[in-house]
Amino acid sequence: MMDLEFLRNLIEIIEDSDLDTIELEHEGTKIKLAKASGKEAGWSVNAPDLSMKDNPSPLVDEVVSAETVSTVEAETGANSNLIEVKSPMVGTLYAASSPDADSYVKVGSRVNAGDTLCILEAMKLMNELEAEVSGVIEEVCVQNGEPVQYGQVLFLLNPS
Amino acid sequence: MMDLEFLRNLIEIIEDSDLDTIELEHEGTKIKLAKASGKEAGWSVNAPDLSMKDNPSPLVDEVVSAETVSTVEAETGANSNLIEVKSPMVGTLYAASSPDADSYVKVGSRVNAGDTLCILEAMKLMNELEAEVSGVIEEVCVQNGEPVQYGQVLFLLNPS
Amino acid sequence: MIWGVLLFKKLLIANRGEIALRIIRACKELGIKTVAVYSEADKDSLHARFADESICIGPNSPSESYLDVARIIAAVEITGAEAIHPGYGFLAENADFSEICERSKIVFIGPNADQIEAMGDKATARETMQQIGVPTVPGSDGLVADLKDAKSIASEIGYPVMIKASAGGGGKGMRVVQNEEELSKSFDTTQAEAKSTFGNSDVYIEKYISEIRHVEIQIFGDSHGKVLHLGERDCSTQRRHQKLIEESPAPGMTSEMRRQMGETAIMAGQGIDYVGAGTVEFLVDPEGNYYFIEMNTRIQVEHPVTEVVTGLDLVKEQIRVAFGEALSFPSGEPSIQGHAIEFRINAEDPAQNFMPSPGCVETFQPPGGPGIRLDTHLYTGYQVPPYYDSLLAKLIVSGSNREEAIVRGRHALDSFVIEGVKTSIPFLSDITRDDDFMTGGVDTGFVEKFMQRWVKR
Amino acid sequence: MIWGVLLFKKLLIANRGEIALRIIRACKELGIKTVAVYSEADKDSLHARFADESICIGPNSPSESYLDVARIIAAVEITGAEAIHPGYGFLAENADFSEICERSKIVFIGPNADQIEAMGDKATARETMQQIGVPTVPGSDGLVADLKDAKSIASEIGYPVMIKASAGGGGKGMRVVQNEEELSKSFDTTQAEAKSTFGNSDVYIEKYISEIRHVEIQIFGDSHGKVLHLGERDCSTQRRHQKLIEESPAPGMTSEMRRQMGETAIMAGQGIDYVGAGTVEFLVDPEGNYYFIEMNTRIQVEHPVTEVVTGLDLVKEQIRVAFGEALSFPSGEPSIQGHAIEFRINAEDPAQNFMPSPGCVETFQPPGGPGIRLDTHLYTGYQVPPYYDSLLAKLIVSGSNREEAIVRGRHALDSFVIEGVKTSIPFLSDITRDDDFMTGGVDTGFVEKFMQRWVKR
Repeated sequence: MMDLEFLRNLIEIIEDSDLDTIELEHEGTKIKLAKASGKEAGWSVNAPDLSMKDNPSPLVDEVVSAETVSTVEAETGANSNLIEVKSPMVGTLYAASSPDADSYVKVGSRVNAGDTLCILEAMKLMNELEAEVSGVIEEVCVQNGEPVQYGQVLFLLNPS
Repeated sequence: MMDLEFLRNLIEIIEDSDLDTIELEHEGTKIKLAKASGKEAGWSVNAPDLSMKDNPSPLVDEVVSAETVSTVEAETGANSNLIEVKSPMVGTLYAASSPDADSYVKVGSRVNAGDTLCILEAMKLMNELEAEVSGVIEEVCVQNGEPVQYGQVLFLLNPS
Repeated sequence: MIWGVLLFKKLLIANRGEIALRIIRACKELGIKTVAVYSEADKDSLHARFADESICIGPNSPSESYLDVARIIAAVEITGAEAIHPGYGFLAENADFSEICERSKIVFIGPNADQIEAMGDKATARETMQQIGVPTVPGSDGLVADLKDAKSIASEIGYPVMIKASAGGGGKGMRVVQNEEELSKSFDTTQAEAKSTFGNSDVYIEKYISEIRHVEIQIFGDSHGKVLHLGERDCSTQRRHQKLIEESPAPGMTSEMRRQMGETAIMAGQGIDYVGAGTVEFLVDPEGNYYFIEMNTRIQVEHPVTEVVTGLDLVKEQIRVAFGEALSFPSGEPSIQGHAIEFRINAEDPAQNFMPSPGCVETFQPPGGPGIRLDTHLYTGYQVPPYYDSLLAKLIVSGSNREEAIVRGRHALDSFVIEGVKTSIPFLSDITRDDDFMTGGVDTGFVEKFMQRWVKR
Repeated sequence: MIWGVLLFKKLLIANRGEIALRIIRACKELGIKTVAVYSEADKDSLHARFADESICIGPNSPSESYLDVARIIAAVEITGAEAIHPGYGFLAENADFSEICERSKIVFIGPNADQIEAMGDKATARETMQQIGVPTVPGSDGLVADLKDAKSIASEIGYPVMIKASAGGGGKGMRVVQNEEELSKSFDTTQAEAKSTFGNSDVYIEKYISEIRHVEIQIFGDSHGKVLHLGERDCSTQRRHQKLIEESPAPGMTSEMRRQMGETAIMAGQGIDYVGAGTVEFLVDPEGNYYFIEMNTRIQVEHPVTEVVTGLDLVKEQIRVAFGEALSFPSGEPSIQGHAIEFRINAEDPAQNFMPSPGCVETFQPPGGPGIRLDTHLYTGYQVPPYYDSLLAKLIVSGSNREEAIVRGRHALDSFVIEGVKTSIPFLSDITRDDDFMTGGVDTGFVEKFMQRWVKR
């Protein structure tokens, strides 16, 4: 029969991983390993649901976001301490105090806690978003004039 | 027959793991192990479904059967080569040729291939069920006059 | 507190899938205990789970399970059921089975052997109908013996003509020929095919009418001599004579035409002293002329369409009528409310020429909300076996008019998630967006034309 | 091919759960793009998935998401929606919200601030109704200032009486007292509770009538001055003033009584120039006298019951009427077909005094077949959040009569599988087997009595 040590190793591998299923076929030998967790809510991502065709589905965003984060982590290598600055409200982001003014911050800007990062407008009210910690702006995730949701990541900030 | 030691090891492996299912196919041998917890179709067993209250549900039988088999294996110890004699039809089982006659077989009876084990009646036709191999009757699973389904186990026979 | 009249105590359902579940539901509502029979392939199916008792009757093959009369009668014997509901397909229109039930003192929920035979053979049915004055498509009066006969009849009624196997049905055993040369080529082949497929080489000839619509009338007879009709269903949206979409009322149907066709269908039923649910199928040409084609002596797959617009429960009605009760609804023209459309959702891949797609239903998330009815035996984790027909679900949508029903159906199809097997859902959804279909009054050639556009997308 | 009149291009749904899905379905059928708003707890919910656009507006707490006017208006601004449908609950009867929408040139699908205010305060509503001649329950004409006033009114109308918070609703803020001693004890407490719960200590006093039934009339007004009614719903099966089961027609309702109550309800609507869907709630005593209690200026949870028996789509009607269209159905008495019953399925454990039971829906297998409608946001794997109300699904069953609908509901409940969270399904199923319920005409005290039997089982 088959090498059980190999199978144990395989199970360790699947348990330590985020995989759902492992299927192997080798010289007439087939192995399929499946995890209990699997299914839940996963269908919506692949759903052949025409109603979602032109829908920038938040669930898809959500699922993808996990990858986005890990991508960032991978890219930034040693430095994985980036802080996500999220929107505390729904509204429109303005990068500067007026159409003619310079942006409050751009990639590479050094900010101190309390500095204005951008303006968020909702119901004609302008709300200044301030940095909570000091650091350097590593990424600007939303462009001037774009709408933002609650909890949306606006900036990646490297604290210092 | 299959190497039981291997199977036991395999069960240990799945029981100690978070896996739901293991399926193996090797040189014409197929193994599929699924944990009782497994989602697929499992809901009917626990379903708070009043409609099933007085239903001797075949699904429940089916799910339980995996355990039943292992119980049998445990009880019979070294001898796990028992043959299940199954009903080839739907009908009523008669243990003897007439109400006054002795049963064809009982526990401990030695039978030869071709010996009558019981009579199965359907649509007024009496069908003699013959032993396919010789051996000793280890268990009589259905009593005289009881209805049987297709595929139902009628006797356990220890071949020799 | 117990309601209703006592009927049968126990009923066996000689079928599987959604129709078996449908019958179980009717029985539960009537207070009748149910016995399901199932093949080994169906051991985890809902009909086996939801019935009060379930009996495994054989292996996967239909011929050794759902089509095996002896096994089903044996299951009745060991469970003590008083009646059998055959559903549709399998043994539903098997005269021998009906007769064996009768001899065994089991109530068969359907017509007797004579009535099944009168309608089972198409050439005989045609003659029977002509005798009682029901219009039929011009063609051979009875069977056509050989090619010489066929040629003389075809030249008399004019090409194109259709050669049809007398024992055929469901779109099988028919061939259209455009001229005498094609007739010469096809006649023997059709006879040979009929022999090998149906065990009977008898064929007959009919005029082939293009731009035809398929409209059927639901009738119901009771054992007190009354036969009534419940309006029509338009089943013109067919692919190779397999219905895909059915609706009621038929687009363009007038109440006068419904009355006329209804009366004709009642005449057909009365002509054979029909008891139970029956469907009289007609072809309707663009001028509104209608011709009898066949009568189905069973509940139809598409019966829910009629249930929705009439508010009646046809399966419960079948059971009550088989018990000897009188029809529960009044004589006269039926009261039709709103519009209903049924979409047949099959385990087929429309992109691969509707190749069957058995397998595991990994996700099953049905649509809901107003005007949505779903008849299905699916659940998440269900294994669609490869041994039986590919019907997974019937989605029946209704609205106050045809437009509302179509739009509702479109969005219900779009939010219906079945994963693990390919289904006809995307194809049906696209049909609901098609101008010809939306305008209404498509003929039986519509799907072929639509498919040519669809495949090219 | 495009059907129908063009309405709003884009509509935002300021709600969650089944009603948000219900509104999305209506919009899809009307060709209106939808914007869903959702809290972080609802990021995987179907309303966020099925809408054309979805906006996260805040954290789990309703006050920072679905109840936060500024966040919802901001979501309208960034998506360019022209209209807001508030569903029921949350901001549906918030006059400020309606006014802010009006000022922001956003169409609020519901009445204007004045109409909401006229009906939002119960004492004011009562006065308004008395002025236009609608019968009300005997009680204080307006607010009761202090215990002395309360005593004199109570002795005038006779005990038992009910002390009700003017701003209360949904069963909260009301207390029954049997005599003057109890009144003395309870009056100040009720005022204090009203203050802490609703921010308003105003109370009034009404005669408490036992063996009362709760019957409400669905009305609809358009902007062309027409107000019509669509028959009644009986909502007497309540637990602590929370409706569990609703049905139409009401048991024992006569067409004469329906006409009378309908006319009274129309009068109530006309009295405030009402536009949109509204519900006028009445108490009906055993002699058939009826008294206005309140008017809800929104779509009700139980609206599908009326949809099923009238064949109309009330949510689509709301949207069309808000756009300025005239009512789509004719004047005069509504045409009611068959009988419909709604069962509210909540994430609650009936055996643990209906304790909420949030958690993961590990299995979701809905019932189907004839006469079954299901409005739900559930799916297998859905996490029921603990932050919002416990409604999981509305099962609406229909039949040609009440008996058929009840039996159908019973079996639909029994075949409805929800695992992972406790639900009210078994409790509702047992109610469908109860003699008093089956006989019909239960009063609002039924559930309390039933529960005593039920708990002892």
